[in-house]
Amino acid sequence: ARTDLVLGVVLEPPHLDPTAGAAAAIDEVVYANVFEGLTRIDETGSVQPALAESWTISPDGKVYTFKLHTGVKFHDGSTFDAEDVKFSLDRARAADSTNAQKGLFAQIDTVEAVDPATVKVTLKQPQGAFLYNMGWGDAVIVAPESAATNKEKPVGTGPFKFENWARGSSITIVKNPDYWGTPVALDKAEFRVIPDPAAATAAVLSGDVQAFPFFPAPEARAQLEADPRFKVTIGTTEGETILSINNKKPPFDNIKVRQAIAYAIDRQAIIDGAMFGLGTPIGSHFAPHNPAYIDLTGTYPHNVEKAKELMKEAGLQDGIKVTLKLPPPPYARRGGEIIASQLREIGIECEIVPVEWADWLQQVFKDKNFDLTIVSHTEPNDIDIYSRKDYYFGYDNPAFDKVIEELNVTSDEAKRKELYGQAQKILADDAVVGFLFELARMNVWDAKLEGLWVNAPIQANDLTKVHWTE
Amino acid sequence: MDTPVAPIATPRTDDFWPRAFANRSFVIGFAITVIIAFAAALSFVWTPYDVTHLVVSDKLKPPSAAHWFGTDHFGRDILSMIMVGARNSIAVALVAIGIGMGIGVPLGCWAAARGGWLDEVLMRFNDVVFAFPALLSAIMITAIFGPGAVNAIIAIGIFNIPVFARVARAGAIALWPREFILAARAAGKGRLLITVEHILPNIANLLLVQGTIQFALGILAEASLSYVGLGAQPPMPSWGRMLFEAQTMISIAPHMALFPGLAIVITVLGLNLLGDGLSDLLDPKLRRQR
Amino acid sequence: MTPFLLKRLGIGIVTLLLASIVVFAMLEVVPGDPARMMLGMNATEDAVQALREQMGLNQPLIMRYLSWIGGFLTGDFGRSYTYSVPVAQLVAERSAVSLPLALISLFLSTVIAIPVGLYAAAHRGKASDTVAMGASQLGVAIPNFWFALLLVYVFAVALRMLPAGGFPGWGAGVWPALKALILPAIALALPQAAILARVTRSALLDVLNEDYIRTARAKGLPRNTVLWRHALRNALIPVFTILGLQFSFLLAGTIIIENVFYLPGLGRLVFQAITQRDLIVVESVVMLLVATVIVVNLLVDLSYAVIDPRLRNA
Amino acid sequence: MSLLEIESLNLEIDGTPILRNVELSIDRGEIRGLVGESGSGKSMTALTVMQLLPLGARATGQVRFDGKNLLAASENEMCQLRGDDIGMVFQEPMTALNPVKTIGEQVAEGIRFHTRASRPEAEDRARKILDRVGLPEVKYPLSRYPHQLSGGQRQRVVIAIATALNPRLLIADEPTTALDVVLQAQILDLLRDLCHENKMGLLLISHDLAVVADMTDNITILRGGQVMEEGDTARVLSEQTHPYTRQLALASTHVPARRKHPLVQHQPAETPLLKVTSLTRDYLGQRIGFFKRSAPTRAVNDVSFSLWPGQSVALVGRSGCGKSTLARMILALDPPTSGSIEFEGIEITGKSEAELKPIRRHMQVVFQDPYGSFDPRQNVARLVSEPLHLLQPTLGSKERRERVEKALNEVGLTTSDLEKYPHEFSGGQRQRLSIARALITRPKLIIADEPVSALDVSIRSQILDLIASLNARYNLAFIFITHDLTVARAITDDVFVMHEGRIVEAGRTESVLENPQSKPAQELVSATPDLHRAIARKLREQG
Ligand SMILES: Nc1ncnc2c1ncn2[C@@H]1O[C@H](COP(=O)(O)OP(=O)(O)OP(=O)(O)O)[C@@H](O)[C@H]1O
Ligand SMILES: Nc1ncnc2c1ncn2[C@@H]1O[C@H](COP(=O)(O)OP(=O)(O)OP(=O)(O)O)[C@@H](O)[C@H]1O
Ligand SMILES: [Mg+2]
Ligand SMILES: [Mg+2]
Repeated sequence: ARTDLVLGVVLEPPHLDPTAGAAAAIDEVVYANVFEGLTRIDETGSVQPALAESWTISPDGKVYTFKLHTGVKFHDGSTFDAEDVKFSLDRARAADSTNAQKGLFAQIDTVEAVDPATVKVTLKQPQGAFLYNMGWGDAVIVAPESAATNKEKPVGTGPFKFENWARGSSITIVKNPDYWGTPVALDKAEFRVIPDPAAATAAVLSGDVQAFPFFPAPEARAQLEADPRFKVTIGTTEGETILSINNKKPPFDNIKVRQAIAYAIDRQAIIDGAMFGLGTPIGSHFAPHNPAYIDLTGTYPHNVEKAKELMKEAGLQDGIKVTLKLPPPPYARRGGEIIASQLREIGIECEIVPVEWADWLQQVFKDKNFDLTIVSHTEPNDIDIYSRKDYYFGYDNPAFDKVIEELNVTSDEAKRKELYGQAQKILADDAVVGFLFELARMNVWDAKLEGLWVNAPIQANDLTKVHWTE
Repeated sequence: MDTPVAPIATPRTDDFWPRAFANRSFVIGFAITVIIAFAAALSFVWTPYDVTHLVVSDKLKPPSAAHWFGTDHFGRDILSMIMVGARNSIAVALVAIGIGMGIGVPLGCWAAARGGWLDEVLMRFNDVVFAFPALLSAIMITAIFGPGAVNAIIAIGIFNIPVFARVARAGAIALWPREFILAARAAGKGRLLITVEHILPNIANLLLVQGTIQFALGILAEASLSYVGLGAQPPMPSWGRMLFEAQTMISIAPHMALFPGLAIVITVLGLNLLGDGLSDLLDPKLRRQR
Repeated sequence: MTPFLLKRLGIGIVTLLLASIVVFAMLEVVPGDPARMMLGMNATEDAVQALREQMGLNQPLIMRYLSWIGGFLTGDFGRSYTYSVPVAQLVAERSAVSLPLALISLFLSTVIAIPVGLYAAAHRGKASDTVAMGASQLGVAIPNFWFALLLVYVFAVALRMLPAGGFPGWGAGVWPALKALILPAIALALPQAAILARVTRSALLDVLNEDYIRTARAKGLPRNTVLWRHALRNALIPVFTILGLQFSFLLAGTIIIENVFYLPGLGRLVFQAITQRDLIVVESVVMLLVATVIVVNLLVDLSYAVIDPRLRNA
Repeated sequence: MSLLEIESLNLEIDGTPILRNVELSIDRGEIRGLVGESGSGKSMTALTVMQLLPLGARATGQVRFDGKNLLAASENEMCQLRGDDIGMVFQEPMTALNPVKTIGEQVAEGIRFHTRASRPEAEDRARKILDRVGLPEVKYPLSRYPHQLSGGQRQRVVIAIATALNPRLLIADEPTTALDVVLQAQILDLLRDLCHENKMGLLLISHDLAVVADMTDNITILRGGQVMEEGDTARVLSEQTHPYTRQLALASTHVPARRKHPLVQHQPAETPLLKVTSLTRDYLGQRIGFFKRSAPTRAVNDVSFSLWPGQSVALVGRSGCGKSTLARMILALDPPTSGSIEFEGIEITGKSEAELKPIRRHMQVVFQDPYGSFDPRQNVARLVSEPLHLLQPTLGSKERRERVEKALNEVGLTTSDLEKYPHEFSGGQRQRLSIARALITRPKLIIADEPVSALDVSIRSQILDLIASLNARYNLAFIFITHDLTVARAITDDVFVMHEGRIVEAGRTESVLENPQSKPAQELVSATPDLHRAIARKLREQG
């Protein structure tokens, strides 16, 4: 059987250190392949042991004691032990840290290397998601010797070693013969960067790449499905795609206007038009595949008349002009055109302003200089963003904040589920933003290839189980 | 004792049209240009369908009686979009030429009239602008000011300036030593007056021909910019963006790429033919060779 | 000769200096913070600040310009914000794709265009001339990105003869690398060839009207001999001018074509760098392109002197 | 059997008849002149023989060279003949040579093609023939490029190319029209010698009767594509039996009836109309270094003279001697390097355009090229009224129109011409327009820079009449720039002979022309062809 693989990715990572950048593209290459954390997140989204063989949690939920695997070596030959864990976690939460997800480590009070194979982490307060957090790419364990150079030459403990990066083109990793765990089937894997949907389609059709998880051109689905050479799967993601509304800015501070928008949106048309049918409508900020999900799509069903009435009640029957800032992905650009057309029917005239990610982060996310925008929030379980102070959509509801606070200190599953339900409901009722759909993940790969993830609880291309059938 | 060498076209307007209609390039080019311009003008008052109204359920329909050129991925009528897109392309290219001419021609004439160091400085400045790969600079300009038709116009317009400056200067420099200019100077006319009264009318043909060429290039440039997402923004349709959007659907809806592509090719072709025809008609040197 | 060269060199340097100011100033006003861009949505403000400090973005404008220019002069082009590798290395890697691409397409367009132009001029007014010029009109009118799409679907997707895009790198062998450049080079070369063929033809026709062509014919030289020995060389000046201009078009054209074929070339590098606010890369690449254009134009000017003895002591 | 026999030759270009029933023959060693006004078909006749006609031309009839019908010859056969048996020299020496090839290459090329000689052999022959035409190797090596030679030298190269293989027939189509008289005489001598040496037939095309009379044995007179008269040169030109021949002969020797400006002694206290003192003009040398230029060209060197109202003077001299430059400085179109120009006692150098206005209205100009001196895009009314711009206060449109009409009348044009454009006029009419424009402000001085050298002989005589009458009627002073002494003699009182930027001789026209003192003046006078003298000599020779 073949032992090589060319896998298409849309975005090229800016560098390869997952602890120093937000880009999902980094994790898509190195997560689970090159770097490993104490825990890892599997295809179903549940937490699995990784470098930590097992752990115990103190009854007050504040102290986690991790038992580490022994005999683990970094790719440069240095040994992995508790000191590396302490170094990694301390580095990530240091004041001058450039870790993009510093929040993950915010609750950590101290990290202590008890012995080479034991680490004790003490939290400031109990945190339900701590083990999950430790499974993020931003929390992988790096060696002090190589931490500084990981950006160009990542050195981890994973089953693959970094080999080469032809910038702008591809990144190649090869099998790590000294891996501590189950050896992988592939000898070599190349991540080829193909940002352009048309080029991606051509590359897949011509066989240049044999797998393209998160394929960027849903319009090619029917064509690819009809071709026996390929296997096409539709998986879930953690991407809640929303029409973000600047809640602080009039007239959107008026719930009637937000409700009107909610009524005006025809989610199915957006999914059909922008995503060629790929995506699940959502009524609140929660992933439908999550056990705690409740279907709230009926809160404000598509109803133009109702929407117009609400606009009238808000005193805006003469219509308003707003801007709709759209980042580059097709869900935003295409979805934006459809939403603009739908909002036009209730008198909201959208000026479409396409922005690059850099501008979006600056103008929308940081300066909060926007009316409407479309974006997919791809972090898992991130409903808590609505409680963040000063978050870009400017939502402020003490009732909601209380639910989130409670969630943070609750570890009982049933209770958590209930709280999640409450939170979803509050957001839906308040029509905080226009909840559109959960981003689907269309994967295409060679029919003879097995072991790739269908779903993406986190953004990663875990190649540890990938193999050719002939 | 007739037909001495006339290095500059005669203003014989009375026989322009008969001659023009005997010129194949001109006739084809003119016809295409008129049709496109008419389609663009018509789109202001009427299009088969509303291009801002999306009927997602009608998406990707192949050409039919109801939609002559089919529909796009949002169910919009492609013929209507091409008509409105023509308006956009023409407007962008025209205004860009206006900018190029409006600044370039006076600069070129000034350089030619003054000569010396001013000429040198102006032309060096021109070289600087020329040295920037135009598309790259257009991308930078739109990156700064944001994408949109207006910025595309500015970006394309700026790069028309040196072109027109060069053409105007070359034409004017050839005219200045001519005897009729000397005669005008002997009549006490200053540089400005001579430029306005004698130079400009006599380089008008050159500029007209260059104008059609730049027009065609402007349409291509606008298409390229739109293609990389920096041209006119939705809901305003543009040919380049239509092509961009069609890219991924070539195998499922080839008509989406075919028609806007043809629209660009035909328009540019028409303008080039028109320019060719015009330069044949207006250049007496060529006329004599025929 | 030398004073001419000196003067051109001086002008070239001034042009570059002006260009550097323009580029730097332009990018200064580009909105978007490269540090924020690198860290993403969830990054805390102090993490961003720490990175800004690290990247030297907090220094005053003039200092940054001077240190950039100073670095330039000493061959230090700085470090890419996004890739955090030396820009020089990045540019060198990318040039290994773009330069061959531009040269191949220049070569292609020249070997297609000059014979076609010669043939059409020699057969002026005949059917073959009309066909050749009609085809060239079409060639000029076709946007190269559209043509590229057609090529990909015919040769890569339908016939599976050539790769649809990507670049294996010269390390993978010369042939695979060249194969990856064939379609992009054709897409780039076609419109250029069309223009060049037209220019060649009309320059030749102009020359063929000159008195000295009549003199040559009066010597008894056959038409073709006159075309090759007397006309072609005189027609080369406009042809070279266009070739020089085309080079800068080719460089710009690569921006789009490299995107269509996802080739890791300079064009895509700048485009990407602009969207990612990797300003230092943009600045360096633009300067490099401007310098290339200046050098190419200088070469074209020098070629004039080689072609035409009247220009040798100008 | 003659060397060349043309019988009932008809030529059409794109359906327009150009030549009708042309008959012409040349024997070995014979020099035949082909004369006629511009457009009469002289060149086309020559090109038919060479079979180098423009696209769309169709010739019928007989053109036999050595008994071989050229009209039926294939292109290959013609290639064998051209350059080997038939050579041709064209009018314009400046453009007749390929600028990117050395003269050696260009001369040797034909030799190699026809004789299959090796390169060194061919170069050797080229060297010989160049030496023969007066370009000795030591001074003019084969590696020279055409731009490194003067017009006369280039014409010698062209002749070298045409005669390199001792052709049996040489066709020279106005070989000297672009050259000045001194060069013209040299080139004509050269052609004559070559003919005699090799028993070569020569077809000499010219519009200048004097040249033809001097050079040729037989003459053919062409008009509108038809042969008017043909025969022995001396006989045809002396008997002038055909009316057209007489018309041509009269026109080319026409002297307007005019009252000579009296020779008066002016007092030093009187202010002359124009006073030029030590006028000098340098043109910057070519740039030869980054900071260096070659030595400047001194186009006008320390020129002084005075001009009195009503006086008509000629400024004559060889090409490039500085005549036009001097004219431009007087017209304040070009700043002098040093010296002064006073018009009616007022210094004009260094004045601004506005200050010049009152002076300009009294000083107008007529240029050589009757076509180029008009903006093709303006109609007569605008063109002729252009100098009215100089009048203060400005005139109303009615007055302007009256003035224009009056000026047109004065030059013999009608008011119906007001709306026409320059291209709708003949060359002579255009030159009249040009004079009308100069007259419109009622100037006291008109500077005419070669105003008739581009005109056909018949039209030239009309214009000379007009100038003479204006000179008399309005007491207009004229500075008449010309290289043609016949013209100078016809209408001027005094003459200044210029040479290399200086005035080398000045005096009453007749006396200078009859009895030149300086060497340049002598050269000029002796080189100027003269119809009567030539005929007289011919007749004498024939006995
Ligand atoms: N290429 C051409 N196409 C059409 N008509 C032409 C062409 N060349 C010349 N003619 C016409 O042929 C006629 C004869 O021209 P030709 O050149 O033989 O005159 P010419 O006697 O040599 O005059 P000149 O003294 O001005 O040289 C003119 O009426 C001219 O307009
Ligand atoms: N603009 C110029 N720059 C440099 N040299 C010039 C310029 N104009 C004229 N000359 C030179 O000055 C000299 C005199 O030129 P000018 O035109 O006055 O001669 P001319 O007597 O009118 O000759 P022609 O009879 O040929 O018209 C020539 O050697 C010429 O080459
Ligand atoms: Mg002639
Ligand atoms: Mg002169």
